[in-house]
Amino acid sequence: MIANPTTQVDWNGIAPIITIAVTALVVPFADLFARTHAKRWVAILIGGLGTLLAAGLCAQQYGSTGTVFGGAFALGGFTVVFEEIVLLALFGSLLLFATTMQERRVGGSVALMLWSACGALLMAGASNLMTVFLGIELLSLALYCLCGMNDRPASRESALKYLVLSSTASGFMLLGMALLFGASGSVALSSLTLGGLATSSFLWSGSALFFVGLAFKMSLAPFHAWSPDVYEGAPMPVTAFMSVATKAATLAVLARFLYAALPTGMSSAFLLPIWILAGLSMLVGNLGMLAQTDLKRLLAYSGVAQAGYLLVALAGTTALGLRYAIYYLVAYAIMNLGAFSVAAALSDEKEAGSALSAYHALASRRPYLAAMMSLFLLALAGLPPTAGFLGKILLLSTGVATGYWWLAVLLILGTAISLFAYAKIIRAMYARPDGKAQPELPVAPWPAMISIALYGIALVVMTFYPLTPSNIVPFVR
Amino acid sequence: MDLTVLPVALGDYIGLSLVIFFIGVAGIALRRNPLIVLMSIELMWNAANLLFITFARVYMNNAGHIFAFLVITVAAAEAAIGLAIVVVVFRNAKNVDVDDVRILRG
Amino acid sequence: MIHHVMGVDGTYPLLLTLWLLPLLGGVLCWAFGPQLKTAAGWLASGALLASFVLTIVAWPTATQNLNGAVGAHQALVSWMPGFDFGLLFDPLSLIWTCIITGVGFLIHLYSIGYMHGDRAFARFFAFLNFFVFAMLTLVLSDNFAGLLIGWGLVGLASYFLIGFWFEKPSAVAAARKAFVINVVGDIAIMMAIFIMIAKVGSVGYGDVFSHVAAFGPTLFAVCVCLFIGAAAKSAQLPLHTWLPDAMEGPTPVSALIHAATMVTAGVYLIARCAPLWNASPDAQLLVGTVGGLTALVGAILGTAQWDIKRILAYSTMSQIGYMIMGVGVGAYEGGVAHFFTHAFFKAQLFLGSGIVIHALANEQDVRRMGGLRKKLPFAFFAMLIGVLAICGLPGLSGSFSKDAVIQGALEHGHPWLYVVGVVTAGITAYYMFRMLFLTFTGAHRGEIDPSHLGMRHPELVGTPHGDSHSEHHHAPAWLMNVPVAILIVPTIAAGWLLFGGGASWWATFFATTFAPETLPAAPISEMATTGIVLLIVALGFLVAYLRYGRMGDAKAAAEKLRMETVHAFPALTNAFYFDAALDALFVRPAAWLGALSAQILDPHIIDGAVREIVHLARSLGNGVRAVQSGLLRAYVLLVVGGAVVFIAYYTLIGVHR
Amino acid sequence: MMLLALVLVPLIVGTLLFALPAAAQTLSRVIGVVASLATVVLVLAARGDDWSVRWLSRPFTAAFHLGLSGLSFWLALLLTVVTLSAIVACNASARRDLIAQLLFLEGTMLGLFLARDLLLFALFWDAMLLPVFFTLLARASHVTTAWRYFLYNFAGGLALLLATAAFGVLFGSTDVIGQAGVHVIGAWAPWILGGFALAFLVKTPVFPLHTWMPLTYADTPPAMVAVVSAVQSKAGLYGFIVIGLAFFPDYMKAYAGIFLVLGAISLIYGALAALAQSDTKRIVAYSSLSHLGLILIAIFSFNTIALQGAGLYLIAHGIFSAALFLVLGFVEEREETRSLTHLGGLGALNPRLAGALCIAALAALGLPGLAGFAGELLIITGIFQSGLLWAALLALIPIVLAAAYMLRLFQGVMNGPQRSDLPIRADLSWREGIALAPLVLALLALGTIPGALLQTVIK
Repeated sequence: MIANPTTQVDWNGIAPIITIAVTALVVPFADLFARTHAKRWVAILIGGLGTLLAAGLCAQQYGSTGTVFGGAFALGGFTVVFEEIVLLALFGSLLLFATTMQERRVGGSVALMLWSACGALLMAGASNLMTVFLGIELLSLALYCLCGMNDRPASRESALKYLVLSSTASGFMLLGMALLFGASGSVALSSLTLGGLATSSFLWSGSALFFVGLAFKMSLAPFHAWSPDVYEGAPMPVTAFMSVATKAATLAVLARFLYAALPTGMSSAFLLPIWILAGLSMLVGNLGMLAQTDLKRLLAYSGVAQAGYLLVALAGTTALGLRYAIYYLVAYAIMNLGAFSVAAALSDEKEAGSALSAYHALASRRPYLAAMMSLFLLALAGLPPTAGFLGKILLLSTGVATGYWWLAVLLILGTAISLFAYAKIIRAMYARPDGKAQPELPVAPWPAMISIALYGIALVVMTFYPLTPSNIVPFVR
Repeated sequence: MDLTVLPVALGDYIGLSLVIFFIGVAGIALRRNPLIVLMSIELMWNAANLLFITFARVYMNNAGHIFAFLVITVAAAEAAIGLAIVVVVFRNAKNVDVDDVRILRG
Repeated sequence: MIHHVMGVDGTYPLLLTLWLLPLLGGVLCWAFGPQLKTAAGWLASGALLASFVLTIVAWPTATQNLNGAVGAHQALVSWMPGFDFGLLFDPLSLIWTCIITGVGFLIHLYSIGYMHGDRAFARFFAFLNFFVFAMLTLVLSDNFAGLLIGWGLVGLASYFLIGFWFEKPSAVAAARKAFVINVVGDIAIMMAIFIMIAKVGSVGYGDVFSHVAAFGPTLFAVCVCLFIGAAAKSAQLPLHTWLPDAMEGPTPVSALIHAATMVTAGVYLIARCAPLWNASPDAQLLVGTVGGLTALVGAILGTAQWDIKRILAYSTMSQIGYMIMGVGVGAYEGGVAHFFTHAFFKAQLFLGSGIVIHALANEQDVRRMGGLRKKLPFAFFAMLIGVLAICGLPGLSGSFSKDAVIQGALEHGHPWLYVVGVVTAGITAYYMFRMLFLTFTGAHRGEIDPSHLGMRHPELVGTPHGDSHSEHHHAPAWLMNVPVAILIVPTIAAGWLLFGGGASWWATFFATTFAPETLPAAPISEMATTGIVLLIVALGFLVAYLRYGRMGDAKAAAEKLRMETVHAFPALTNAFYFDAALDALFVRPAAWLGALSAQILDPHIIDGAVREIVHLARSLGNGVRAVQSGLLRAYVLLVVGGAVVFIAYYTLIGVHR
Repeated sequence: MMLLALVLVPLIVGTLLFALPAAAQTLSRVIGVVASLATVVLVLAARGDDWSVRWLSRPFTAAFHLGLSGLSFWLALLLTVVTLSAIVACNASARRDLIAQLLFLEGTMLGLFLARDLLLFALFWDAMLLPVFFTLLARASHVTTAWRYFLYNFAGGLALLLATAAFGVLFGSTDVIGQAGVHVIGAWAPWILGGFALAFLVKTPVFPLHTWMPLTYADTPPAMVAVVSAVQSKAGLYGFIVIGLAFFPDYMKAYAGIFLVLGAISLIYGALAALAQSDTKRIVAYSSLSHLGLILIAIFSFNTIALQGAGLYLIAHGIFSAALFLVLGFVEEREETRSLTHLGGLGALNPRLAGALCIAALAALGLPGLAGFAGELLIITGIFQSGLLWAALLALIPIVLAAAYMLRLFQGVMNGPQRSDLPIRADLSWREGIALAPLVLALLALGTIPGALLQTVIK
């Protein structure tokens, strides 16, 4: 039901979102008045501060419960965790602007990225279909523009592709939402199955289309086609943000749908297609990585596979599974951001660090970056001593425990395939420098270097202190 | 539920919106002019709107109406951005054809 | 009836010392060779002399008899239940120890002269001493595992010494061959050990011999396994092929290892395992037969050799055949006695030949000798005694022991072996005198061109080519002569220990070791046997004399020898094709299979499969990329298709739920 | 705590080495020697210790649980001693990175052998691949080798991972290694065992999963391959003993046939292939395929004598293969070739080098009185006792073949006429001698008085 006027509006609940939105408004003005050579850092600084503030505000709400705006936005641990992940992605991506992107565009880009972060935050807490839609579209619309922010034709092309495909997918999702609304007579996720037609096939076909939309956003095969092209075309910070924030936010919606909206007694046949998509993604994503020459593109395919991994944890929709999904999501966020940070550290406005050829014999020129990059790649491959390893174990154990052993096996298979691709980069980095004169590498600013180190440390520490948010599930409903 | 509130059978509304929807889908999938593609997208979304309105009526629940308005607003924004991007992409192109944009592949 | 409490337990420092002294000497020579220089020889010899003296001093402990426990038993270490190691010093091991240390000492002394000026002088003595230690370990061990350790170590020592001049490819090959064939023997003994552990649960002599019954039908298997080991070590058919090649080693080595001691380890093993053989007539028949055949074949092959050391090598093989025959059929005293006497006269023969070879600057081919009686009178004398002894001239040591063996074969009911023994004795006389005549009588043929002697294929007669050790200097002659002179005494006298049949010193000495048995009187008396043998021997001598005794001047002799060489039986010159057979049966197939696995299976079959899998993954990846065509509308279709499938699935399930 | 230090010291020191300038080779060697010496001391001091900290409580309980007793102790001792020797053996040209990687290898493998928790075991199992992988990568000519090594072993590692997860879920805890009475049963158990077994077979390696091994052994720097062949190859067999025999006894027995056959094939196959090699290091590589096949058979004969023999032989093989690879490394450093067709006649001018190679080769061919013999004798005795007559007979053949190919190796390098085309270099140096001394002494000691080991190695 929609909120009646008497419901008093709880602004605290959406304080983080407001903070980000305000920051998004401030950044362009600051950009206007900033001196030419300060624009880059001014934008990053303000954006970063806003993000940190939002993160702080967000953290306070961990304990709170209930919903605001008449059930439109849920509070509590579940929302907070995903919001924090989104903010982490935002902060990490903002740092990438330090080296990439022409200075004059940084201000606008940062503002847009903040806006799309707003969308992601909305999705994290969205507890009815309208909020979901609003969040997804806010996220996407900003990203369309961000994708086109570079002068390269590839960048514009990616924007167009993303726009058309994403809007199409949104169309399917809208229709699905309409059918779900038709099934229950309500837009609240929590009461989807209560309405008169709950038993009708509206619910089923509606969910089907809804899943299609989510699968597209999570870039699950076969709805992944957009991601390699868009990731490659988009500017590096945008790719980084997209690869983490979109997945996180969409996973939040999906989890909420699976855990809160659906009755517990739902027949397994209802969810089977999603797990099949997961399996398919693991194969397609890992296979797709094999012959790539561009890091962003490779990570796009990797993202497809990783999305599959994430779903293994949700298979069987157990409480533990959700925790491990979140654990792995955090790990994934960190390793992805780490990889992109290294790439950015090797990049200039032309994003030289995006081509894999730039990594040949890196170890002899930038041993630190090479070592860290290897660490992140090992983490993506799931090797110790990284959170990727423990994450894999946790995913596998949920897969086995819930009886989805075939997903576990596919996970192993996919990992084996992925190793080719990841190790190929490592191999290139540790190859002996050949005679050819390499282009002079840019010197990355110290914040970037420090952030990379922090990512690395975090990955190692997470292996030994598996902090999964306990009692998260009660928050979902 | 009470279908008498509808002058026409519920099924017809659904059928109509599905028809519109798939016209839109076909437009996106088959037409090569980006502008028409954008219009087709609008078609899909509006098909959904129609369905929202219908069910809002069925359930006497104006959430559906609100949703529809929301969609229309977003669609406007989306169309604006879309046109902008199309312009940027095809600025120096002779003929406007989505099949020409395929630098990114593999 | 004697029961097998092996030795009186206790601590015997003497025993330990005489066992470890050679090891100490060896280690010292090995470690400080460069510093010691010639002193190494004296050090090594000294160690052995001390060891020998200690043996004599410790004699009483070996013969002590405490209610059935004969000799001394010294416990050492234990691996696990069933694998307890210790030393056993009883009459049998005493005899061997005496020979090993005594004759060993003389040969050490001799070597100081023979090896004088060799580049690796010290290392040679290190190896010799190490060999003695290993051999002592073999004969002193109180269990089969320890025996096996000694067994392997003597093999190693012989490997080192055969290949001592390791710049010579032929020497290297010979060494490897000897070692590998000996390993075959080792694993056979291991097999026997497995059966013992499985049946008795222990490898100690005492435990095994006192539970012979426990083996049941497998007893024969045990005996066969042990005998294969013995055959490999003692150059019995068909594992004898390494012994002639082993003559690549320096002559003292041939004397010590490949005549006096190591090659007789098989005799020791069987004598030691008398309780097993007594309980298994099949084994006795088998071993006796093989021994007899070996004696015969060795003798026959001896007649066709031109290399003086090879002649002696085949004679060794044949003589060991006698011993094996003896201990095999159950005439243990005889067999052991023949080992005892053989050690003296064969060592003497080898050392004598060593003097000759040394004098002729490493010429070993008898066709290029002749007429050396005047030049090397002492060598002639020594070798003459040796030849007479080996032929069994009554009164000399050889006759006593050999007749004992031949007679024993008959007494234990093996007339055929008796015949074989007698015949072999004749052939022995023939080839030994052939060697003697060719070497010492007639005219010297050293200056004649080898081709005129028919030496077109020197490798067939084992003449060393490529004089890699020609840097020999001449040592003071007495260093080499004294040991030989000393050896002449036992060569003549040692046999008299057996005089007196059952009442002889020898018989009484071994009364506690080998159960004295009462046998039916043989159809031929001992005296008669001696007569028959003497007759045959005389025949052999006659033939030898007619053929080689009077060949006239160098020219005629050369021509004669050339004809003989050219028209020699291929079967004989190829040693009855034993080498070729072993090669075709084992060596080449193994090499072929190895090549197959290393060059085809690994790289192509197995790795090929792996590469195929990788390739499959790659092509699938390309498939994924092909779908990623870059065409926007294709992507749309992909999404739409996926959506349609979804809807189809859900509506169907939803309806038929 | 001492155990934790034992694992961390090499890892930390190894990391710190990278802080040194790449030029400081001597310094890094000294540091490496000191560190590895410290680990040896720690191992001896910490025998019998046990240290545990909770790691996971769900989905199954796991702990950072280290223990040092029985087989672990001996393997850890072997590992530390071999590493010490290897680092001492590194000559002045050894790069800082190599020392660091050696220490990493030591640390990760110590973790593996000390781990009392399956999850920790799996972690170190994968981690110990990396040092070798990166070392191989660093040498441009050996990239394909690195590749093969990594992919084979990582595939095995993944199987191990899945098996571990399944084990944890089914049994509820992975903190089980070394505990009695942990028996996994049920329809899943064979599959879990299969997962472990696959990893172990690849690592050992066993036919037909061995093709990564000759390449790796041939291309890895001598110091490192000494450690890899001596200890890393034991990880699989160690796993079979502490995981397979302990948790899946029934299924091990049920499927013993497969492993016996694989072991037997490796036994013969390796020995035959070794006969046909001309690369010295490949000869040794194939020989260890043969030797480890024997140990596999021993494990699956479920016989006490055989198992104790296997324990002894694990250590013995570790020592002599390390010695072999080190000496062959010395030869390679001197003559710049590994091929028997080029080598020969070195013994005349390098008696000490010849002696060293000779002792190592003799131990490898199972010379009575050295450690290898004791192990082989006990193993085959046990196999025979357990009634596997065919296996026992089969196991005897490689002993003869070993004599053949090991002598071929030794004589091919040291004997024969001197080669004029080979550079003439100094004989074995004091440093190299010291590096080998502990190994040789251990071979003698274990060959004559293995009692102390036999009683404690396997309960």
